[in-house]
Amino acid sequence: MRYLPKSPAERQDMLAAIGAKSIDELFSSIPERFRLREALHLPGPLSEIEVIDFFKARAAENSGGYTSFLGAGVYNHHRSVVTDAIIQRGEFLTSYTPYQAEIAQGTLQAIFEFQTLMCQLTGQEVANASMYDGSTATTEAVLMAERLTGRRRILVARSLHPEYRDVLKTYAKNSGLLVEEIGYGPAGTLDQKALQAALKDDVAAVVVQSPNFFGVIESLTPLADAAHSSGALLVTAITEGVSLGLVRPPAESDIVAMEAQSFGLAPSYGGPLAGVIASRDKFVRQMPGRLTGQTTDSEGRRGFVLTLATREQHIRREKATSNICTNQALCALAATVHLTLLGKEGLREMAHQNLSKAQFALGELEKVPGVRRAFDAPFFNEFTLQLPRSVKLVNAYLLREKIIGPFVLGTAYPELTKHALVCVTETTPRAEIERFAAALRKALEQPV
Amino acid sequence: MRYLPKSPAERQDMLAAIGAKSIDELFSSIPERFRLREALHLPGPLSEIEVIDFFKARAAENSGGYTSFLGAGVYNHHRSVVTDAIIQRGEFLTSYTPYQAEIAQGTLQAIFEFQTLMCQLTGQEVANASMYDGSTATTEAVLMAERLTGRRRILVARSLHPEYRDVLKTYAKNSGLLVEEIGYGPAGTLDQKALQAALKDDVAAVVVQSPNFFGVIESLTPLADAAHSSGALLVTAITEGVSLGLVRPPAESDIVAMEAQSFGLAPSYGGPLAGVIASRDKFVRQMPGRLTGQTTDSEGRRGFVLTLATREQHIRREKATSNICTNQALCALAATVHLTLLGKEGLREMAHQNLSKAQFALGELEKVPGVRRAFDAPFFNEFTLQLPRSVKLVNAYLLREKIIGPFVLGTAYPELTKHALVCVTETTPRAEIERFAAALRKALEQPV
Amino acid sequence: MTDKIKKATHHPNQNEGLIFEKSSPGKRAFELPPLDVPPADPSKALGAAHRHEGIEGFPEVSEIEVIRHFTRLSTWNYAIDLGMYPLGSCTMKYNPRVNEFVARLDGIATEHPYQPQELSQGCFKILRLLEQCLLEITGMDSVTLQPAAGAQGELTGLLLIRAYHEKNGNPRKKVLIPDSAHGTNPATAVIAGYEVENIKSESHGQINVVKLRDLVTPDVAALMITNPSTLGIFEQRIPEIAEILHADGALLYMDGANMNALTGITRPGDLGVDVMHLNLHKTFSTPHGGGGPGAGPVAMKKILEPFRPVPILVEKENGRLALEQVRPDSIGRVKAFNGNFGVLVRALAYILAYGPGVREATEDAVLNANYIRKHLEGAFDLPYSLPSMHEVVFSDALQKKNGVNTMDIAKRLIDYGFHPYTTAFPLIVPGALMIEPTESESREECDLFIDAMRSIANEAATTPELVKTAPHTTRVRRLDEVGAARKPILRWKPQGSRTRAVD
Amino acid sequence: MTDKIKKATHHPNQNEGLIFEKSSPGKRAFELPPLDVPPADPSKALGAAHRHEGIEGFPEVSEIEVIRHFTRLSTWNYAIDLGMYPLGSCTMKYNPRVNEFVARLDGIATEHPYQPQELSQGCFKILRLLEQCLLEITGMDSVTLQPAAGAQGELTGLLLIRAYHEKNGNPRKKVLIPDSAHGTNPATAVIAGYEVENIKSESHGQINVVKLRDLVTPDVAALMITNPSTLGIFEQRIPEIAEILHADGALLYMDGANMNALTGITRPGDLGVDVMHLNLHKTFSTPHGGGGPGAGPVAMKKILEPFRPVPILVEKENGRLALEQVRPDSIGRVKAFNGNFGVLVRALAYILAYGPGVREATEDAVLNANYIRKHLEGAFDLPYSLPSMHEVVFSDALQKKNGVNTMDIAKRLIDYGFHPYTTAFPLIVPGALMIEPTESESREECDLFIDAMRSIANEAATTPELVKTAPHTTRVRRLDEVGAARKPILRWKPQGSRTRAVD
Ligand SMILES: Cc1ncc(COP(=O)(O)O)c(C=O)c1O
Ligand SMILES: Cc1ncc(COP(=O)(O)O)c(C=O)c1O
Repeated sequence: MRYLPKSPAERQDMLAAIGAKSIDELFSSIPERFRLREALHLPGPLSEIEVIDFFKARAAENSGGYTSFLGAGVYNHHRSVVTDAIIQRGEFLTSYTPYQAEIAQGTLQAIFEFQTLMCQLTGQEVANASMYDGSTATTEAVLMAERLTGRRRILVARSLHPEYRDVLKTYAKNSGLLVEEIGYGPAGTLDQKALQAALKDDVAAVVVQSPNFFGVIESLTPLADAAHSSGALLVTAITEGVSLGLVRPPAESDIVAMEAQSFGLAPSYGGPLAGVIASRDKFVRQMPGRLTGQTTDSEGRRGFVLTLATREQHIRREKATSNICTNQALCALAATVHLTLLGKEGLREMAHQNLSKAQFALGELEKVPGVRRAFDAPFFNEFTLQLPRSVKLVNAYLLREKIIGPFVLGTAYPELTKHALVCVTETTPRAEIERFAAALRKALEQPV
Repeated sequence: MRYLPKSPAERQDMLAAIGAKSIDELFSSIPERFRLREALHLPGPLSEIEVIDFFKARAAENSGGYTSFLGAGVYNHHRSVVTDAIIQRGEFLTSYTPYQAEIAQGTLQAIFEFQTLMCQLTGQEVANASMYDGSTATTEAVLMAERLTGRRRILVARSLHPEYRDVLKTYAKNSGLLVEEIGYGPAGTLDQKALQAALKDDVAAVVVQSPNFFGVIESLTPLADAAHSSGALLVTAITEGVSLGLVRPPAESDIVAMEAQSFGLAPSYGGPLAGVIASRDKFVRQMPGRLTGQTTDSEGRRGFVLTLATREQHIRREKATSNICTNQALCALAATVHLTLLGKEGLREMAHQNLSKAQFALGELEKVPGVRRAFDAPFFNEFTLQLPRSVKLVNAYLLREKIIGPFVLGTAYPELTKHALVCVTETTPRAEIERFAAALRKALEQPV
Repeated sequence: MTDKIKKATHHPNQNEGLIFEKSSPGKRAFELPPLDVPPADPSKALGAAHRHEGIEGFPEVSEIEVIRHFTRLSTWNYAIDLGMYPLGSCTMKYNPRVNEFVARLDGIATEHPYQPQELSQGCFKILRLLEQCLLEITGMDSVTLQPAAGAQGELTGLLLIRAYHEKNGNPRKKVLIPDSAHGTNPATAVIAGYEVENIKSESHGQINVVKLRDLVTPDVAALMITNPSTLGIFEQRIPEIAEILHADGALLYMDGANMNALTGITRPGDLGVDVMHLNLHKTFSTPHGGGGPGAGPVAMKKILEPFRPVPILVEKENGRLALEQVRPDSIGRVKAFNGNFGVLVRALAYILAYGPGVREATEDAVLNANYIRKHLEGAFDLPYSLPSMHEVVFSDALQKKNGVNTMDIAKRLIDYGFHPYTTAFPLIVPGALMIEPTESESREECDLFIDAMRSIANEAATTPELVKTAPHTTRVRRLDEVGAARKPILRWKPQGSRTRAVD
Repeated sequence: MTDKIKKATHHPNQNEGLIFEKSSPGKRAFELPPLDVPPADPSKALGAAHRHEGIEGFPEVSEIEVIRHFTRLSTWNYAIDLGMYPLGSCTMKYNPRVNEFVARLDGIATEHPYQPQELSQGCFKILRLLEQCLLEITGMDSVTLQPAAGAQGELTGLLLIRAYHEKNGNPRKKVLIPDSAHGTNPATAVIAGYEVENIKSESHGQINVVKLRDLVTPDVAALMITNPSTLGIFEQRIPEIAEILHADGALLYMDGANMNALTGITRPGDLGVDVMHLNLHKTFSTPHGGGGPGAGPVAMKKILEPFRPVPILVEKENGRLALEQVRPDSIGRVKAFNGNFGVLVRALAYILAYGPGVREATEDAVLNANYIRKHLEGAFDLPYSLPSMHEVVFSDALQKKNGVNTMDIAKRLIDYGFHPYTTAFPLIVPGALMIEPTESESREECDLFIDAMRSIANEAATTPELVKTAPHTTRVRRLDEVGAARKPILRWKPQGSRTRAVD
């Protein structure tokens, strides 16, 4: 049978050594009547070649051959084959959480480097070893703020990713948190007046995203000031990490919840991605998730260990800062390798290419009659367009042109059915941008 | 610049340490007038993504989407992704010939295992670490026979792969060897009468291939007897190693020259492949190529080293058994991993699938009016068909049906312009065989 | 190295500092294709948000340095690909390479979660088939593939239970959890808004059914049980336990981390379990990757189906599959997008490779654990003597007499060429040695492990210092964990205080 | 491990027997899809040729055992991916990962050499572009990509020379080869049917042009020169040497193994060279893979073009490319099919990545060699003091006084975490230390190497035994090579005499 390293004779020998007459005897503690009498009805067994054929057939039923203008939390960026070569080394791929530090220094040092990179990117002082994704990182950041402030009201920007808001609500429901949403202004940024009005001394956190879900960049300093002045913390979510190559880091935020997918992770239909929480040193003992720390061995040599474990479920059980155990370690390693490959200049250049292409795309698309930019705050690689008709209809037309059109904002914002969130990254060729503009023009010329 | 690990400042520091004013100074021993004044006219530099795009574009100009019935020395067989995962480990991929045994035991033990596998497959006593490919292995086997016998006449079967014969002639030309060809009989096997007639006591070697170029299996015992009775050696070339899973090994041959491509190597437009020479213990000191031997270290532990190097060019220079230095080590490693994955039963089963599919294909194709099997000796996964018209014309028709037709024997055998060498392996789906038969029928129904 | 250590030997490996310590301005590795549109002016485009300076301290290194850095680091790890990794409760089994291959295919790894559903039918079919397989394996009625890991599966499961009780008028207050449970169980219960009531295991390691009857009140929402328990023992009275709970309207949650003992042999659904999670990164062989990612699907009975988290995969009338984002009774969304899709792909690849033969994997896993138990009984104390399933838990009681504890034995195992077993739990066994070989270990590897353990038992008696100061062969010796936590250094800093690197 | 060894440290690694020793009947790894046609009866189909029994001793193991076996083995190797590998003459530079990726693409790795030419245009364009790049780099007129490695390139080159002379009426008798040449040069000359006449290098390491004049007679077919020589010294009088040869109708062959010193700086074609080979697995970074595969294209002047081996790539009138299999004056075929295509793909990928910037790689290679030379002069004897190009050759003369030779120093380097330099040649330097860092080494790695070498020089003076018994850190110590050759064991045998495995 596949993957099993025993010959029939070896099985018999081992049974004999145990003193069991048959394999079934080993399962005698399971009441007879509950033991399956027939084989499970599962497809297979398939040989390696058939497994590959099966998934190739499924892959062929997906979106191959289309050009996409989707972002909205998952981004297409160039990735190096080097990253994959590294994370496929069995030593990284097939090891467990580094509980036994002496034979896990590779993973531990890499996590320490990841934590450092995340701090450098976000302008924060400490970062953890990863969370499931940006959505749960944001939620856990809010729970952390709750613990830090002892307050329970949470003000969340409506311009935070709709699915992130959903996840927060799922978790909040039974934690006694009160989640309120703050709208956006005409520039697409958080409605500061509404924020001021809602801010009371019972607010644990103000949660914003930047660039926000409409693509526009929030001014974090006034938001931080406002939050702080009422004793609340500012939690900033970042879904597009590449922006940090060119956009000021959220250093004034108290907690940053970031999605690291843009750093070398494939979209993979939405997972596995990798969330991160970064914050201030003084808050570290309320952080969720694993942390690697530097220390020395009995002979004084530098080494790394998992540390501050008293925050975690395996030590603290019901008093833990979070229930997270398995995280997204290999994704974090991929991000570490990817960012190291890009380096200081490379990340900056990648960010600059995104910015330039998005600017170019906006220019091309604005030339299409009836199309206008919806919000005028600065943006990075996503922007919101207002179209003269429903985005869904337009997208249906684009699809026939082998273009996957922009994200339909109307699905999450009923007031924005004619609004489309366009994403353009360094991977989008100029010619495709131009083709998109031309197709959009044609789409809008179609009789409705 | 790509792949260079120095910063501009480091270069300057290093130059200063050397005491050179500029990089140019380091090249002062090259006469000024020969130093290039302008940059080379080369395409690039290309980024990693552009390199990939370039080769993907070239790949798209090749044979994707066609089903092929070609063999003729290069075979499509299933390969496991495990093999690739192993040979891409940097420790194997980026090491040199294992001259420093203490830090090359991985490569050395793997070669030792390769040598063992090759002996087991061929029924020979000793095998080397690899030659460039089957064609040069065959040639080197002949040169080895010359050294062993001190004779210079070589009788080569016309049913030996035409390109192998070409290579042999190229090498033989200046080595004073006389190469004569022996024809084939109506069964497609070597013409034994012609062989008997040509065999004199000046013959160093009789060279045959089995399965031969027409796909049929030679009876080696009478050939060996004939060769031996006149003091010549029997050299057997094997182009399709998978046959050895089901076909008697060439144990009665004195030297076996094998192409190992069928053991997990991609066709790769014909290279890199991997040749092997296997022979008898008593002939080992006349063998070309590297050999790994078992030994012990200063503490009595088993270890492996390159051995019998006094045969080789780096020690013996003009008296070496061959000029080979770099060989096909990584391909040999791939073959080792592949054969280990397949194992005893797996190789047998693969061989059996090839045999079964080829038998099935012959049955289907023989049903096509006018098509007949040309030779009636047993075959493995290739067989020769005689068609009612030129194979070239038929193939042109098949191509329109997205079928790459069989090898056109007429290109190498002017007497066989209507003969086609059909190859079917375990990778050829039944439905494609049936489609081929149907297309062939239609092709032959076309007006000429 | 002494003669008795057969499996490991020394080898020089490469030292390596932090990547930041190798950085030098102007070095580059990955470069981008040239920009094909006019370059934007960032200060103009971004205004005040523009970050003028580069990121301080960010690495600047070349490609070969990246390759070497991470390759060298990798060689400091132990891994399944190198040898036995008998971490109890973690199910460190072989991770097939073909699964990595298929997860990276164009058309799989490249898909965007918001692409049109008509262009996602391949993804949907993968999800649907995996759902069907997991239902068949667990004997449950419905499943969600959303949760990212076991702990999130637990939370999802408890939220389903909560929603169910709420729908019935009262969410209830408490969740019962045996003292042998994994730490995520109680931690999760709290997030779901429940109080935890720990229940003490019986002296033979099972739940005391009589006492349970008393504990189950209308306040109790559920019991979270691990089966086989973390002692590796099958809870024989589980159908009865289910009845007790159900009689009072409470539900039975099963932590399925140990499904490697049951797959193909028995089905939780048949045993009375109402809801459970699976750890695909344990039982279904998706690689642990140094800590993750995983996936924690939750399977449930019909009564809980209405509450499943969105999105939900449904079959349309035209036979096409679709994701639904809104369901009136749903607990909502537990994670953005569509679960850890890439992990789900690997798990399906694993199941397809075995087909109904998954049963044999279970058999071999249980065979290995019992074989090891048989050969180590006597050398180590066996606190619970009921039959072992896929893992066996010893204690260090015999070695403690000489001052040697489970962690010392674990560290000494490293010298013998093995990854240690789990030492951290179950808490009910003081000084636990929790050994789970999985089905992936050959007899040869099991025998070497047994030899090593027996040899260490002997050392603990004759040369306890040798064991207490282990490991002796690793590039670093035992690390100062107390110091690390007291004055945490959690990131590299340009002028940070540095201790010397390994030399 | 002592404090001075900064770069290496100990780590336990896994022992592993031979794969045959792990075999057990009935174990399987890779399985095939089921047969979809009626099974053939082998005895009927094959008759007497049918092998009834399975292959004796052939391994029967499982997939995880295969993965572990080869993964464990791999960890016993040193490699470029782990650190500096300064084997002189071998040009162990970084092997870019993207090259491995493109060589494995569908449409590249999958192509059959006999597929129709209209379906091979992608392959042809790759070959054509590589030809053009190599011509530009070498300054030659024509090139063949057929040879599988450097040595086969040499043979091809000499056969071209022979064909040229033959065409002119007389193949001539002798090939002149300097005593510093690589062993393949004389070995090849003999296969090409020539006698070898060794020429002694001058005391400063270059060819004595005056003496050369006497040696060049109408019997001489060619001089095979390596430039830079294996001493790492540029043959300054090469244009003059070419003239001397040409005056007598002889040709100049250049062994291009050391093109890493010249690429982008000067071109052999401009220096008067008539024919040369390139080692793509050296200069153009295709991986050595533990010994191969490589590729040894041969570039030549117009006069040799008619003799090129088949197949020959030509451009058709319609702009399409095609392979020609027959040419009247061709030396014939040197290898089946179309060269080591997969290797050629990698080399082109490398060239495209640099473009004209290959010059900078050359510059860094020469910079590194000179930096090392500068810092080791004095510590080691420098027998030839002319400027070094890409490599520097010291001798062990200073250390010999204490009984320490180049091999001892090399073995001691292993303890310091480096692969040794080349010790085996050039033969004109007794006890040579032939050091070629390549451009791929960072300054940091060069500095560590210099430290290590200076430290070893010191040890050789103060504690020579330590050096003479090195390496001290490897899983095996020095191996008995004499014993291995005296009673060769070249394969595993079921009942073969076995020594104990490493423990
Ligand atoms: C028994 C048990 N329950 C729950 C978990 C938590 O699962 P995860 O790590 O996937 O969150 C684990 C594993 O770590 C476990 O062993
Ligand atoms: C100077 C020199 N010439 C020729 C060769 C032979 O090249 P190859 O090993 O590719 O056959 C080598 C390398 O080994 C060499 O260093």
